[in-house]
Amino acid sequence: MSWIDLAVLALLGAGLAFYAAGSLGFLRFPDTASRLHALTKADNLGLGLVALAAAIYGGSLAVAAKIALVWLFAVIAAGTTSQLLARRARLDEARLDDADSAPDGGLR
Amino acid sequence: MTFAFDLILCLMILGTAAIALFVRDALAAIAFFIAFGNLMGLAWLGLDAVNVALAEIAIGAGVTGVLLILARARLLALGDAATSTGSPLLLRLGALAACAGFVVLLAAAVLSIPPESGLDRVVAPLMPGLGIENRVTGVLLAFRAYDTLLESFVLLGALVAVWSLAPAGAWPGRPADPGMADAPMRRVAGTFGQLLLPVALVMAAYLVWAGSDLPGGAFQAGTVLAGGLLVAGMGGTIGLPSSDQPLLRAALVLGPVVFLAIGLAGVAAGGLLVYPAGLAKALIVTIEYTLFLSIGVTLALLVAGPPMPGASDPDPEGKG
Amino acid sequence: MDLPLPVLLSTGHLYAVTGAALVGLGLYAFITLRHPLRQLLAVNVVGAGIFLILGGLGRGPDATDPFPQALVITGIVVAVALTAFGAAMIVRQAQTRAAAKPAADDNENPAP
Amino acid sequence: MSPLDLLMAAPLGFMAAALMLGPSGRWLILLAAPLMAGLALWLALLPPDAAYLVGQWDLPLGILLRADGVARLMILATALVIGAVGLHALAEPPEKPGHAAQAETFWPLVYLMWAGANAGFLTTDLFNLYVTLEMVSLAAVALAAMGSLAAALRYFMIALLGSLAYLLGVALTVARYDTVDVILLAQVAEADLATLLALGLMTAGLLIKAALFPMHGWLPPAHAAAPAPASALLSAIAVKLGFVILVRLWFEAFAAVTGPAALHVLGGLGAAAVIYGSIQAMRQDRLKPLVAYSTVAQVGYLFLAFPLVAGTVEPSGAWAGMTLHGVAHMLAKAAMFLAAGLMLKAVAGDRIADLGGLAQAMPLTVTAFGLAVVSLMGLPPSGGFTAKFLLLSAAIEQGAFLYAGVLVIGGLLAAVYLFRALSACFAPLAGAGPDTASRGPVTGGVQAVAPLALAGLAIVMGFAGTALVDVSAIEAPWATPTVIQPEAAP
Repeated sequence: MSWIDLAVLALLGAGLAFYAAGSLGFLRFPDTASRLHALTKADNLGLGLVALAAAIYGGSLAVAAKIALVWLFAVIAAGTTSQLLARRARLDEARLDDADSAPDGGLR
Repeated sequence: MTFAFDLILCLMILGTAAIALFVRDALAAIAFFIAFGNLMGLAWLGLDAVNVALAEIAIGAGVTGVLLILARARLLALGDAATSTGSPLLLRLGALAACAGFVVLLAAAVLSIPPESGLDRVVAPLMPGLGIENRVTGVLLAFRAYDTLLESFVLLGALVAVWSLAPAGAWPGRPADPGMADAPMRRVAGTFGQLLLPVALVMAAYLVWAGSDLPGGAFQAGTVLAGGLLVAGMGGTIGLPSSDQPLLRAALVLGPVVFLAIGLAGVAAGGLLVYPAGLAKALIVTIEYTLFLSIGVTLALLVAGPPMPGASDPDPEGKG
Repeated sequence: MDLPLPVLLSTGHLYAVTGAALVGLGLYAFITLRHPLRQLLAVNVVGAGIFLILGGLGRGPDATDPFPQALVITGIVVAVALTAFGAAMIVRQAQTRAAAKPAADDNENPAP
Repeated sequence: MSPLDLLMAAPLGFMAAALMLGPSGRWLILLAAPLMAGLALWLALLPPDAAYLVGQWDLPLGILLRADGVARLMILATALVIGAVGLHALAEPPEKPGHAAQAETFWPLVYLMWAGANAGFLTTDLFNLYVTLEMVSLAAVALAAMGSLAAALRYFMIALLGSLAYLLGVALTVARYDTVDVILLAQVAEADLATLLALGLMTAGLLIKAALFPMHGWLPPAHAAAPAPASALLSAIAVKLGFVILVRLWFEAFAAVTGPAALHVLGGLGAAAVIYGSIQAMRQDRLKPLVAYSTVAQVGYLFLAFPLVAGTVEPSGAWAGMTLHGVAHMLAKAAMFLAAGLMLKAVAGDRIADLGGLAQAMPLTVTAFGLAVVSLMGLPPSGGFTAKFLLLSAAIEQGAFLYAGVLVIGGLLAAVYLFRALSACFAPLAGAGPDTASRGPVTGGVQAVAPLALAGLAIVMGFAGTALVDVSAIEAPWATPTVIQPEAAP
């Protein structure tokens, strides 16, 4: 096993650990904001590590550049959706505070 | 990939499918359906069918998922939560027995057929004549181009069918705005849309080009374009077009009509959809580029739904 | 760590049998579910199962047949076209029902 | 150029053109109707072995288009029906009042159905047939939705299930034989589990599309509620494609696999459909459901013919009877739905009892209805008579007296329910109701001529009997062991 293989394995392992931590937080945290916190922070890092591992494993600059692009857009998309989710959660909470019996409207 | 991986994947596919089908809440069902679609994409990768994996994830999970979420949201606005309600026990037992028996029969039939890539041997020697490498593209746009031609009109016809549902007084008009109602959310989505739309266009164009030799093609690329258009539409980056805009209509029919015209022009070379020697790749790429544009716009409008009354848009720019 | 199972079941058969199970699962859901949107979802699961049968049985020892792959892509596009139309009809039906709630539903009566 | 491709390409071109032209796209039918009729006639006159491979790609990979007798007759009838229905719809708007979207989208949908039907009748490829089936079903559901969304949604769901069953059968066939071509399958098909299951699934799916009893449940509400031109297309075209694919499956691709028992199941269902549909039609007191249930009964004859075709070594009579019945039903039923639409509009009601006095007020339309009745009942000298006569003689010849009995009883029952509707038109106007004024003579525009022409053609068919029997035998699977011998792939 070469040093490159070892590095790939280490990066993959670390990435998966962050994913696992993120998922655990998503399941265990009490409210939307902290769940998002767990997901975005841990998963972005996890994805980055896995992408890095894949880029090294791919072994060419072109592949690495493509993977970097994929990672970049995944991060931007994740950031956008968590913004939207957080906003939605705040709106829902505000509405629930206003009236206890507010019906659920729109995309939860 | 190892057999253990395939086995776990298959079990996960069945599990997500079961949850998607039987969970009470409609949104959870759709979320699991999207997860199911993505796992199906992995299954296609496991089968070494990258073209199908792209199509399944983009169309089967992506577009279908957005469609269902939007439909569910519109139903919910009318007070219909689309929750699954139980049917009579007798019906369920009968259906269970019938379906279980059917699965056993079907599985027995499936297992009686040895898996083999029989037609690959027929396709492979024909590929050099086309000048492209991707065999699936070869089947879709040469050997079975007739199916694909008709299918492009099915997609167009589905949009016409959706449009026919427009209520009285809404025609010609715009679909109901699928965008975010809340201003800050709209801004966030809008910024993302401004970034995504040009990238989606470049990405889609690349997918078509790559589709000649690598996995990809008009349908996968069209879906990427549709995704970009939809995200941009949700953020208000582009306005939804009115159904009677000539430019829009032209964008919709362009791909199918170019395909049909090239097919008929083949008559000069010997018959319907015959590509003259040496021109095959050029013609296939021409068809794919026009088709991808039309597919993208059609899919986006299919998701948006029929024109609705009072669905006027703040910034009516055309698209397409 | 390959299991000895591949001797009993090839990869192609594994996916094809999974497809068969999906067909059955979707069919059961189609029969027992009442809401048309959920039935539409069930139909999509059945479709995915059929495609998996096609793909699995086209999986040779060293290549996957491009012919069923192309059929599957065609099938996926047809499926999304029909799903879009079906979803639009379901929403429109709910809208007409909601609009006509006080009066009789004019869509229930045949056109004169 | 050959009509084999133009018959598919021209309607698709018209569909795109109609979309580009918007509301004025409706006028395209003035060009399309004669053009398509000409192409269909050209097809009918082609040499018997007219066929070609799309893109010159050999089987098993490619797709073969072939003009056999069934295709020639069905395409000609399709051209006549859609042409007449289109001209009728030009004069008599098909949409609900105020539904501009329906008025505009009606036309592209009609062209889509036209292209799908023609392509489906011509192809010998089972997967290609799936795509054409979806073209026709999609257009059919959308047209039905113009009348009743609820009925159309029900139709849609059940048709989707039928499509999937058919697709699953095709998938098994591809995997088992590495081909989906009817002609190649005929040479290699064996009666093993996968094949039988595939045939069963495809048959079940197509029986739904063809609305054979007991899978007919979706048809009466959808056909009865749709606007008259749409009902005419649904009953005449949409149902027939499923039937033609079944003919391809049972008498060609899997002829070696099907046994007499299975054929008698289809024949038995057909016989049950004749009786059940007729009884239901008698129980209706509204006109359009009556006509729709008559379709359920008439579809039964098509399948009643299956064991008769298979039960003899010289099936040309039964075969022609089956094919001509399909054609005569297309013409007569389209005429009947168009006439019924005009009659119900004139009386502003939907009950048979409302029809009083119409014979004086709109003689052309009532004549069209009457001629359609003659053909549907199978009275001489109509196309329906020729078809039923051929089927009846085949049944008697084979000693299949049960089927012969159903043929006779079905005709009698049709007489009962159709005459009830017809005689209501001749009844004196019941009282001087407020709508008496609206029963003034209707000007005999295109809308009145179209059903009359179709019904007239259904009658005239009876005089062209032998010629049509000859056409129906072209390239029939039993006639020659297929003239086209596709080369084995390299």
